[in-house]
Amino acid sequence: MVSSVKERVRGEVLLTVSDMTKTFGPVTALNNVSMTLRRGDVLGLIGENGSGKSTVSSIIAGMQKADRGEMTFLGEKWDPQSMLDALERGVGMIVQESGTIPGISVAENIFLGELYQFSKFGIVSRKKLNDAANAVLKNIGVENVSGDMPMISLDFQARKLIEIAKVVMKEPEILIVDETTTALSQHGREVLYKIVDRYRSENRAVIFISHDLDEIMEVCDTLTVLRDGNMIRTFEKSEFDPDDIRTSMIGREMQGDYYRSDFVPSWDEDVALNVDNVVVTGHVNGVSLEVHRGEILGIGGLSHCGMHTLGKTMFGAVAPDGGKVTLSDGTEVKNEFVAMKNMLGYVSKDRDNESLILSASVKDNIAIAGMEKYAVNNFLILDGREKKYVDEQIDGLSIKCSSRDQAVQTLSGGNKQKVVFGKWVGRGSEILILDCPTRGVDIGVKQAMYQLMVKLKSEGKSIIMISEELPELMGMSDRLIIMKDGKVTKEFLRSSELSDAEIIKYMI
Amino acid sequence: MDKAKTNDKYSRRQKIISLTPIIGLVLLLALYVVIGLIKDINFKAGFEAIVNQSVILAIVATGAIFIFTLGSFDISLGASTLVSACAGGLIYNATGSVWLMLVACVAVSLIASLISSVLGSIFNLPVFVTTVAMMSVLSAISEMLITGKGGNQIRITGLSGLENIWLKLIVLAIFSALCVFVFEFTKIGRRQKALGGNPVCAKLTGISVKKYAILAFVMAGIGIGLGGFLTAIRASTITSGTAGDIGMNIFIAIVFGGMPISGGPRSRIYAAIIGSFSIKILSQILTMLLAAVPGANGIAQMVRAVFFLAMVYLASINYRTKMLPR
Amino acid sequence: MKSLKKIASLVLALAFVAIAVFALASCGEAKKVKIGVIVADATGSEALSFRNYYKEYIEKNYNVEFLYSDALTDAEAEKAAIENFITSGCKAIISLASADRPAQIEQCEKAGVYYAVASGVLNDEEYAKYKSYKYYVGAIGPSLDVEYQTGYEMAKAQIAQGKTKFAIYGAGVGYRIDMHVQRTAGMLAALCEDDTTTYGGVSIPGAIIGSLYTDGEVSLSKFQSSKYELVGYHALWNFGDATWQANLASVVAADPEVILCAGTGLSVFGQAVSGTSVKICDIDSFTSDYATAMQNGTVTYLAGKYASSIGPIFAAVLDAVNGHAVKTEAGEALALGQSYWVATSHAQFEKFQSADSVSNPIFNKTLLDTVIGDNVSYTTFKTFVETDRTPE
Amino acid sequence: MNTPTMNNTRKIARGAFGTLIIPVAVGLILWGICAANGVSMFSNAQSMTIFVRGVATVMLTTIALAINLNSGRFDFSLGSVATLSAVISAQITLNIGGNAFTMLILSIVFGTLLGALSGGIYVLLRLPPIITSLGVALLYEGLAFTITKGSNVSFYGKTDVSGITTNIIYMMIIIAVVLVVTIVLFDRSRFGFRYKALMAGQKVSVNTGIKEVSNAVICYAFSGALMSIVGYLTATSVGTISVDILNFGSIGIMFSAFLPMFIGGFIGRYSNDKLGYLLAAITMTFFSMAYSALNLKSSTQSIINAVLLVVFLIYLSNEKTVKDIAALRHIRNLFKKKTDGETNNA
Repeated sequence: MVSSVKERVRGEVLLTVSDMTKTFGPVTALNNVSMTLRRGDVLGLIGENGSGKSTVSSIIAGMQKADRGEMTFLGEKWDPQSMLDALERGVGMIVQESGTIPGISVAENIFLGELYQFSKFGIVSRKKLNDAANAVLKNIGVENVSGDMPMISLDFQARKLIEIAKVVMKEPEILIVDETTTALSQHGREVLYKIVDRYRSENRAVIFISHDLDEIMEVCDTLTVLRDGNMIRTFEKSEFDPDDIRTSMIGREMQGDYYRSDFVPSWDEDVALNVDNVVVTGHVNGVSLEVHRGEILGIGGLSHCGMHTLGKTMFGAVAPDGGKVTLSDGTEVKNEFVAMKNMLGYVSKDRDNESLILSASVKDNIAIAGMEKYAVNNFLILDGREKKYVDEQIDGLSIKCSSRDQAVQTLSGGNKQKVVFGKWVGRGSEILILDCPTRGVDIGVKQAMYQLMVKLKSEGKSIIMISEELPELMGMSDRLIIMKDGKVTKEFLRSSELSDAEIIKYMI
Repeated sequence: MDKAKTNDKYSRRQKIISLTPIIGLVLLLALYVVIGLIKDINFKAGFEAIVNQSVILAIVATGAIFIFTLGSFDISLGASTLVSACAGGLIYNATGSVWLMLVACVAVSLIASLISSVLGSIFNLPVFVTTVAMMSVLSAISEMLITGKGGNQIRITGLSGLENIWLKLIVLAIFSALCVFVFEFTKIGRRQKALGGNPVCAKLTGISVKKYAILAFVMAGIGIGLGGFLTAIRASTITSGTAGDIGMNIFIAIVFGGMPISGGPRSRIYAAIIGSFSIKILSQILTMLLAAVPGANGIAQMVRAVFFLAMVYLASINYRTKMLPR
Repeated sequence: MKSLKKIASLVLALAFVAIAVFALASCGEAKKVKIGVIVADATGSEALSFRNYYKEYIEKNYNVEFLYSDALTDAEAEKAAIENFITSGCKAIISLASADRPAQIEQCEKAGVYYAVASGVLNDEEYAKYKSYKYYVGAIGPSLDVEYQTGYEMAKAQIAQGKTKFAIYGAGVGYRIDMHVQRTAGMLAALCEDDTTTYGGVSIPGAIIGSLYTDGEVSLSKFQSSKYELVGYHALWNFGDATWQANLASVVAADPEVILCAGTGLSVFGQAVSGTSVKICDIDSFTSDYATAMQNGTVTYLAGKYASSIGPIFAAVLDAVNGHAVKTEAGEALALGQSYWVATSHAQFEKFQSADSVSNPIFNKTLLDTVIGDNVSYTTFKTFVETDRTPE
Repeated sequence: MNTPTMNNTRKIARGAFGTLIIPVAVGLILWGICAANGVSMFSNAQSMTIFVRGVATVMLTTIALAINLNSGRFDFSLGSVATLSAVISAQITLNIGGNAFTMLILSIVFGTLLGALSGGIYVLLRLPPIITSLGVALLYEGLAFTITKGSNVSFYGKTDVSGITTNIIYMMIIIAVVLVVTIVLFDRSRFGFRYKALMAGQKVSVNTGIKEVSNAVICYAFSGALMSIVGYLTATSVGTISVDILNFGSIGIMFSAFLPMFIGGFIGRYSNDKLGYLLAAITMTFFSMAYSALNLKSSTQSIINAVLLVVFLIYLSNEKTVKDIAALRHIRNLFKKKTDGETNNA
């Protein structure tokens, strides 16, 4: 709460960034970036992974410091010492990763680090704390949540809203929203959009960062594209054009197709995987479906519709409470071991935690799933054979790494995902379950992924793509299944006629 | 992108740091020789002492690497070695056969290991805690074995011929070769490392956590059994204090040898051997320097503690985080 | 790169340490005879008084240096300690650790290092086997019989005073430490001399010893008597353990007239009996705590070793190292007994205490020199050891 | 868990039942077993003193262990802090001729310092605490041994130094004060709120600007203070401090606190975990008293304790709400923590 602000005049300069440079070792994350933010602006920042958009916003929000360059805020030199400091002084950021703590109450989360407000002689008054939290929640329009609730009892989306509340209650002059909406369903997004609108109308300012081009074009008034740490171009609302924006993001004309070029649904007659009335209590509520060879089956819905659990169930990683998943020969996919043996592959939505061993090398990550391909008698591992196997994947997928021994944690998001693909494609998976395969991946890699899926389809493999992003589902699927509350609500066939609005109806 | 370059430097630095334990061992050895020369020690006896005192620890620790690799820990290793030695001693006394004794040692330690790991697997308990309980149980069982016929010891006579450094070195060589083979050249080792690196990912790659946890304990069990066998031969009199210095020292040794505490892909078999020899050489050096000083044992232990912390600090210098590690 | 520098600086630092150690170690180097002492106890009062005598008196008066081991709890540790001493160039080992004496003897014989047992003896069977070993010097100390006798006499003395209600503290009986078992058996045997009294149905010393080894404890229910009462038994040193503490308290609460202790009784019971009429009879050494306890009447009987009682074995070792080992007429190793000093009053205690101090021990240089030399006969040595030096 | 529909009386009854069931049931069962064998757990005048002292020792150790373990910090150095603080304070007290309170105060001062130093080493080296605490344990054991030149410390005849431990009232005061201070510090104070936030969400808390380093050091200092009281109670009740603890001789006490910590955590779900530790300590001390009364061999005792630990853990692990017990979760993940995190920004 910046008390010094008396009157908010639209168009007044709030923040300037000039010649900001930030390097990590020899990597230049930001190169002489300058920008100006005025009252009433809702500025979108967009760019591929590693373009510097998160770096610039985190420097503004006090999370890290620039190597060179100046910032001013409200006409004064701006050099926040921490995110908390920045927030106190009027710049707040809602961060990308989860920013709440499950083990404590909602109120404690909201006022984390500010308990002195509610304490005397070091002793905290719970009542005051809860009352204050309730007021904050009410203010931004969050219902059904009260301050004394344990955070752990809230669902994912409600937690994200608490995070938003945590920042917004301080009424910063500048609100930075970093990839927040990915985690939100429609209701949550609306709460956030309302806040953005309010900020615009109150002549404060918002910096909005998102991967979702459609969303960012919808929400923002201007859009700045960053690439490799450089400011490339700023688009005004009137200039918004998806292709132009994409082109400036990747710095070249998009070569070839982005999604599939055809609009004809096709698949072989053979059923590869059969899901029969699967029930997972609390998540999946009686889903039946078939996946055919040579088919890309899309599964869409809101993030908590049960599709992610369904994905795991299909791979045998979650045991269904009812129903079963079977292969073409009737084998029941009871566990991951059976799945592996029968050439299923699974790419998790939570890549870093579930699909990769971060501390291990590219080699180890790719090789771990492909032993029957290169190990002698599926047991003895010889260095040369293993390296050859791995190098084939690295070359085939153009994984950018200094060597196959580079630790995966040092790769970019896109390359990490390529490693995961390499792991499953290399061993010749016949059925690939891809849960949000392009999450946190930049456009260049996305395109490569889509093309790979097309190639795999043409080889007769089955692909189940679970995604929260409608455009890619529509762009890639032969059939698209929509889920809601653990049930299949609708099935669409591939067609150029499909519309977002039509599909969303079945999701919410 | 320049990123490749950074990573190159990163991995080069990583490589150098991973050599720290070896550099440490070499330096300690050099220091030992220098001080030994000044103190005019009997080097033949000295090196024999180092081998004698390191090998059993090294063998048990080598097996334990498998458990460590999974990111788990067995606190009952010392107690298990003792039970194994007791069983071996009793069997030898009853049958007079060294081979049966060896079988008994390994069998008993395998059973103990399996109980811990299977208990953990079936009831979904943290193995660490089951081994804490196992430690008490095994100590109590050894107590019973040792005092079973009255008296406070199991005395084994007639095996002193086997008490030499060559048998120890041969057993160490064979066992560590087996471990290196399993660890570096088979599916089992790869999967163990993967499990240690990220159990969730490993599970989603079709690797059975339980199966490989039990396998790890089997490998450790073999090591303990061999350690118990050699302990029985070396000590020739087994009391409740036998193998007492093995338990926690294994932890110290493997960490000293450069094993990452969290296990995973950077696990190395040789950490056990390097670490075991390093701490024993360090002890020798301190014995030479301090044996005549009052309270020397305390001082020696403090020096060991500082060395241990310094060594681990150096070896993990690349992994500082903003948050405190847990 | 930073870490490279750090590593480099560590290497440098270690090098400096090495140089410093080099410098330190090279000064004050006179060829002393090194003698390794292996101990099972490094912290107890008896152990420390022995150590003080060697380090503070003998080292100052003879050209020798004593190296001490850690507290060794098992045979393997003993072996390692002897290996270390051999490495360090020790010419002889004096052993106060008894997990596996035969192994120690064999090890020293193989390495050509003299070996002697202090404050204890070998049993007959062991002696028969090792008496002709070249490097086995011998053993001087209380034999197991003496240990048994010490316990026996302690109990006898209490009986003579008309005491009938006892408790026993077995100290290391739970670990089946030989001397504690023998002493405890001696106490029970003394009580069993009464016709109505048996332990486990018998009153033969051998059987009592046997059952203590088997049970690892004194079982109150095995004690049958119409004359005496045995109201409590305690053992070991688990100070921090509530069960152990409760046991201790229940022994005191049973209100025995006297607690017969096989060792360290004062450190265990001293606190608990203060303010009660329970007395302690103990076997330990002549430390100031016992002085206080005898003065205030808590301890009424103390059988103790005096610090310099390990003097004679040193003399024997030094003779051996110098090439003039004292052997029996048959050319065999020494096996000589020593007994305890028994104090039953504070005055007597003080006499003992002042008779044997670090600055002026019983076995002082003058006395020791009578048996250190190239021409000491077995008889001279035997008389030297067995002469009763109890202060009058 | 606490649905609003559940009426208050039932809620309180359920809480009280869950809180008291373990100590009461264990007490009754053991009493029954003792009675059946014709012995009594509280057979003499000293029994109550021993009992209260046992409760105090176990409770303090358990809290000291739990404070850090609940935050995923495994501390092998607890026992060595107890011994070393006792050794230092005893040496000073005996030298200056102080009384029991002098030594208690000195113990707490040095315990706090040693705890803080232990925490300091941890935050300075930034290594997993399981490693640093092993180093610290070795260091402190060695120091305790070195300070006394290897000789045990004896209080014999110094009755004014050992007065507190024979007085039930004093020990009850110690229990009550520790309990109240712990509850206020960890459940009511700003420090405690931050502690909980760090415990449950380390990264978020640190990013929000909560100072983790000082919070951790305070935890270690507090746990050191508690252990120093344990060391004091043990030392003065026996009259001797044994420094024969080299080579990890001091870590056993930590393992003995495992079972009461889990029991306490279980009870804590029905009321308050600190109260749970008290009740767990009472439960454990019932066992000790019964073992003594029944004259069980130590090997039998350790087997019973081990089986109890495993059985209780099996129960906990297979119960739905087990996640509430932070220590268990942390032990599960103890060695799974990555030393290499997202460190390669630079």
